[in-house]
Amino acid sequence: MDDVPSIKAFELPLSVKSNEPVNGEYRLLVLAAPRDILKRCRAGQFFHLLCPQAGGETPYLRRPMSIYGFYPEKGELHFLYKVTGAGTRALASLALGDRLNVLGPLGEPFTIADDWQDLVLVARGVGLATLAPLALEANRLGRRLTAICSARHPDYLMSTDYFASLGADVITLTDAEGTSDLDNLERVIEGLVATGRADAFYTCGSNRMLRLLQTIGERHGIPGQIALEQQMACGIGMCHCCVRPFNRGDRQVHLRVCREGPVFDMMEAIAW
Amino acid sequence: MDDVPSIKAFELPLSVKSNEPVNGEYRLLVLAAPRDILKRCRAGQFFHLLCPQAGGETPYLRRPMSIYGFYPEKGELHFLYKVTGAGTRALASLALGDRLNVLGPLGEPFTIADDWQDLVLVARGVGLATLAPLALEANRLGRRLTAICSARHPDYLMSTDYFASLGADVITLTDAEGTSDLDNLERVIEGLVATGRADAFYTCGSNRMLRLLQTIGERHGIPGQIALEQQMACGIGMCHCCVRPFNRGDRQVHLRVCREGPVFDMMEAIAW
Amino acid sequence: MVDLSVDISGLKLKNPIMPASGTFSEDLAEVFDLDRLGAHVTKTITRGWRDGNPTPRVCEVNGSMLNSIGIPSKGVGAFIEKVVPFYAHYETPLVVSISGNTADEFATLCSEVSVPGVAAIEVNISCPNIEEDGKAFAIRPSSTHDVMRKLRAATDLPLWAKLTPNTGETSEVARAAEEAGADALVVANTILSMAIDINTRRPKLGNLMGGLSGPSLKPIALRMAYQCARATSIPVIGCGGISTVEDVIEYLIAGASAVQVGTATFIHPTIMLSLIDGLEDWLSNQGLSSVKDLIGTVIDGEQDEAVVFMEAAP
Amino acid sequence: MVDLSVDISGLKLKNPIMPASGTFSEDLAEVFDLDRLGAHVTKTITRGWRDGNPTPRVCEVNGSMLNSIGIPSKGVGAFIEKVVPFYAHYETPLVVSISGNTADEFATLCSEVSVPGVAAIEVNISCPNIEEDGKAFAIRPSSTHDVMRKLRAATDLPLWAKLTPNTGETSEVARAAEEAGADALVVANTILSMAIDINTRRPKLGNLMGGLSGPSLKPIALRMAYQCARATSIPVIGCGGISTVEDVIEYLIAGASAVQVGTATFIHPTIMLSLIDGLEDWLSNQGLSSVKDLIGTVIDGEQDEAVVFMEAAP
Ligand SMILES: Cc1cc2nc3c(=O)[nH]c(=O)nc-3n(C[C@H](O)[C@H](O)[C@H](O)COP(=O)(O)OP(=O)(O)OC[C@H]3O[C@@H](n4cnc5c(N)ncnc54)[C@H](O)[C@@H]3O)c2cc1C
Ligand SMILES: Cc1cc2nc3c(=O)[nH]c(=O)nc-3n(C[C@H](O)[C@H](O)[C@H](O)COP(=O)(O)OP(=O)(O)OC[C@H]3O[C@@H](n4cnc5c(N)ncnc54)[C@H](O)[C@@H]3O)c2cc1C
Ligand SMILES: Cc1cc2nc3c(=O)[nH]c(=O)nc-3n(C[C@H](O)[C@H](O)[C@H](O)COP(=O)(O)O)c2cc1C
Ligand SMILES: Cc1cc2nc3c(=O)[nH]c(=O)nc-3n(C[C@H](O)[C@H](O)[C@H](O)COP(=O)(O)O)c2cc1C
Ligand code: FES
Ligand code: FES
Repeated sequence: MDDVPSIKAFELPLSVKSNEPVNGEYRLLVLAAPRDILKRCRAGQFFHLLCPQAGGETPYLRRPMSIYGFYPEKGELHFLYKVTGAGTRALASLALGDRLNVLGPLGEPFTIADDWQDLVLVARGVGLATLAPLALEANRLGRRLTAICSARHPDYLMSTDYFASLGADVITLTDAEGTSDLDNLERVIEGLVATGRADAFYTCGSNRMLRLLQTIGERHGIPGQIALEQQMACGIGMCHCCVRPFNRGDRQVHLRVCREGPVFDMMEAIAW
Repeated sequence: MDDVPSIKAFELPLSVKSNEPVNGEYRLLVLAAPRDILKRCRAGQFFHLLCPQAGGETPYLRRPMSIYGFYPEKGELHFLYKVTGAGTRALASLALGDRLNVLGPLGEPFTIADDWQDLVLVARGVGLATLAPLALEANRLGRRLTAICSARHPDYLMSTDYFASLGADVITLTDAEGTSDLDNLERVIEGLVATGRADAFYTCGSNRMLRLLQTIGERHGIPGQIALEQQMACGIGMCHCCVRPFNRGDRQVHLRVCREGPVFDMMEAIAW
Repeated sequence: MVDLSVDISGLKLKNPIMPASGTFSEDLAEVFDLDRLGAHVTKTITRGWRDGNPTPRVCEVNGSMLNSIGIPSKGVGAFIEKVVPFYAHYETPLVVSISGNTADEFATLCSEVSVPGVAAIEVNISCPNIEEDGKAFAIRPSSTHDVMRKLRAATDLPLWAKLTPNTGETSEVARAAEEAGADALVVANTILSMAIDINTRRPKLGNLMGGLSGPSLKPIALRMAYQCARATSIPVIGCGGISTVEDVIEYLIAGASAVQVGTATFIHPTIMLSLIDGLEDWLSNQGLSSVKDLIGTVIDGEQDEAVVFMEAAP
Repeated sequence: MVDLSVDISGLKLKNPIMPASGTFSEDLAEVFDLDRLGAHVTKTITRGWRDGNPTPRVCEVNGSMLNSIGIPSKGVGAFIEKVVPFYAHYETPLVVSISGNTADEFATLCSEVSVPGVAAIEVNISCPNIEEDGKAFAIRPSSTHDVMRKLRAATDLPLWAKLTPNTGETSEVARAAEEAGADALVVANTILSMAIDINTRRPKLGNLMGGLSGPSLKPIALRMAYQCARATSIPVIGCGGISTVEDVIEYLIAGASAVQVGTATFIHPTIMLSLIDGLEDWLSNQGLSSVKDLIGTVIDGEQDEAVVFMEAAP
């Protein structure tokens, strides 16, 4: 029996090391995880979490959550999440020592091509959770990284210290300061392009940012990758519920966010 | 708007004062309850308990439970229960201060006719939970009570001290000692009849005991009452799921255990 | 002040919340003031005496329940003598649920219960009947049409037809009932189900099989309520799995003009009151002055008939 | 040693646990060794390319789910080229699920997929089809019979007919499939349902409605599996809401010779392995040496046909 795929995704009950608010909107969940699982993790991949019963609610389907950090040395797996509904409310109820059943690592990670020396990461809100581990990888590979972090208010900016500690240039834009509008974002990015600091873009989530980056990318021939979200049932490619349309040549194709993604070619992605 | 029934049953979230094992098989649940509700309680009535989610199980329907004790002075409502399935397992998980949603008091209580001076109570196992408050009532009315308590083993005899403290004569019969067989029970009861100590019988639950008491009752013209069990949905008479057959004259009628019962005329009851 | 009143083909209800047949009775008056309800709906009665099914008659299944009560009935005489006068103490209109083994017996009963004090008749055409090899009338459009015509001829009172989910022809059955003169549709009754005790290997219900009700039924009954509202122009009364105010709102948005609450009353006997209050609060928070502004407001785009009226999962 | 093997009309399976169509694919090989399963059942394919339905394609309902995936398909060519060879690496037999818009197209596909490496063909006659005004073939006995006859003529491989719960004629449909040559019945597919987001007032599924699967479906599908086992003499493969070993046992007692596990795999991708192990343990604790000794052992007394084959809740 050759040619049979090897086992890559694992269903594991992991125990909670901590689960604390990061600011008003986000929480950081730290799980104790086996080293060999952590070594398989890559930036951009996700886990599919089986949220517990809590407060009379019983979330049924698993919830996909990007790997925010994976630390084989410490044996830790980190998730940064925003409480939005029954599943994330249940996650927020987890206490030290509780078990959380996770499935992963899943999906295709970000890639950094050999000739991408200067990376630009553009993120807003919880998108930071997805992009943060990319900074670690860029650092490991000795690439330069500019992290453009956008938020409603300076208080809600997260991970900027983290990016800075990994040697990234951090640019913060906030609604409160009036610096996060698209026009300003375009000026900032064009500035990076002009100074040769943009070989590739990495982004996720926001429709408007995607459109802007696609325009700039096309203008200057700069490639990029985007991490996308879609509702998921199985998380491993079986059910086809998580598809999104993409442009491939002159055809539109449907690809599974859990399987061909969640990281896709930025130019092929279709704004929604 | 006259002739409209008055409110008699209440849906209330009560808080747990204690919930301790009584012996290997039974637990005593003590709830804090409002005085006016407790004053409405009568021996033989029951509450319908909304068991919580526990250990991944979610009991759906309410569970009927006899009033084991009601103490308006102390503001306490007692249940004695045996853990048998999902609902009672969930009850066992209740801790001090937890809330339990109860509905009641429900059903028709035991009655003690004016000319019943010498009462005989025959109970086995969890049936004691149902018959115990009758002892209190007998004591209040100044009637003499003989409590015949049967169990698998002397360790599982419950409430005998309680009966004794209310002035009852307590007779214990156990399988372990070989005293609980029907023949012996019959001898014991006939002894009571012979000495004029049996104006009425009270029992519950066991088929074989019912048959025996009906035979003895018929033989000597002694009346009695029996508390019966049946699966329940609504608990208040609406759904007709809890019926049992009874002999009424030469007809068989179906009566609702939650409404016409759980206490019925012993002679009309049909062994099953 | 939010206006909660709705109009079911001429019968005005002060609010759209009423009990489902078989999950309500005079006994509930010992728990709360029944005059707060939009309508009173009785357990189905038959003409003659009936015993109902063997016990056990209920069991739990995964956060919902099965029942095979059957239709124990004291007969129409006892009903008119005892039950109708009881409800005369209330202002809330009385809806009497009836059933029959044959279309003619059904129609006779229909005229017999058309007495003062009865505001509308709910015809339970969703339990097995002997003329149709054990199928409910409401499984097929043709048998629905036949029985509804006879029932229509038997009374001048408003006729509510209660449909079954045990069919592959929901829209056709709904249209047949409308054509034959139904004034409203109650959607729906329970769906035939089974549970077996693996230790004893016996069915958990004495009658082998029974009807599923409670939360598990909701997505099915909601779909039917939507389809019936789109298929006909008579009011639809949604029923199935309602246990929260969100469920009520979902049915109203789907096109139901009112709802019936069944199993949830077994879990929380006062739930209908909470639903009335909760609906009023929600409407007022949304700035809506009348519940009528919510009914049928589902945004279903330009779906073609083939999708709206499909009968199997895509 | 407990013998878990079962025989589905000549096709021997090493155990009675297999995936349900649409909830399984090659991708699961990255989670566990697929050779442990009793059979492999593919997602339904169509002859030509299909895109599937608009998103969102799934939503949660009260501990269960709705889906309106539709049948995205790369067509039969790609299937035979890529998918069939993949499964050739395994000993477990491959069951291919197919569907068609018309009976003739369906039959053509049936003969096209009758290739080496395919052990049986599951015909999904439970999704809406255009010849029957959007009804699934399996809603009616007549359309079931017609399509099954053509399918039967198109292949010599074992034919499994997958039935729908969206019918009021379960037993008749089962008998029609048997008469027309089905070798086994898969009971059942999802039941048409709906959910609406009350905040946006939009259906939660892009396709308006979808199929209910998971625990809520179990009592309905179990009832159908029981009825089909009683109505026919071909093997029944139970499917619907199975998520514990007790569920598997319940289906087997009801008369199913094997079971398919769908939605539960989304919750626990390795659940089928636990079910195989759990079944073996349970049988051995009960002192049973073969799973065959469990099949159909429900104690249903002397129920008359009218009760066994009834189609509405009593
Ligand atoms: C690959 C991927 C990575 C993600 N990473 C993160 C992360 O690192 N941090 C974070 O806070 N969130 C992340 N999300 C979004 C996260 O999955 C949702 O916020 C979460 O599922 C919401 O569940 P709920 O029960 O709290 O909300 P509800 O709205 O009650 O959820 C209802 C259903 O919709 C689904 N759903 C709701 N929102 C989303 C969404 N945005 N994407 C996919 N499914 C959704 C849920 O999974 C559930 O099935 C990610 C999503 C994807 C697809
Ligand atoms: C009027 C009345 C008074 C009762 N008083 C007591 C008491 O004081 N102490 C005590 O320990 N038990 C008492 N019982 C029995 C008690 O209701 C059951 O033990 C309990 O419902 C079991 O629930 P479960 O979920 O633990 O068991 P499961 O077996 O999982 O229950 C499954 C279903 O069957 C029902 N059921 C199971 N056994 C019984 C039963 N014997 N009677 C009625 N329904 C049943 C449950 O309510 C539930 O709906 C009484 C029953 C009745 C009818
Ligand atoms: C115990 C019980 C008895 C019922 N009896 C009847 C009945 O006599 N007539 C009828 O039309 N429906 C009857 N039903 C069905 C309900 O009226 C209702 O249609 C169904 O339970 C779905 O609603 P729910 O999920 O809110 O309970 C009964 C349901 C239950 C649970
Ligand atoms: C996401 C999803 C996709 C499905 N696709 C198909 C399909 O292509 N063909 C089919 O016959 N059944 C399909 N089904 C139905 C399942 O095979 C099964 O009959 C149903 O889900 C009930 O089983 P369950 O409750 O174990 O999931 C699908 C079910 C789900 C949840
Ligand atoms: S979530 Fe199932 S295929 Fe992506
Ligand atoms: S439990 Fe409903 S009538 Fe007794």
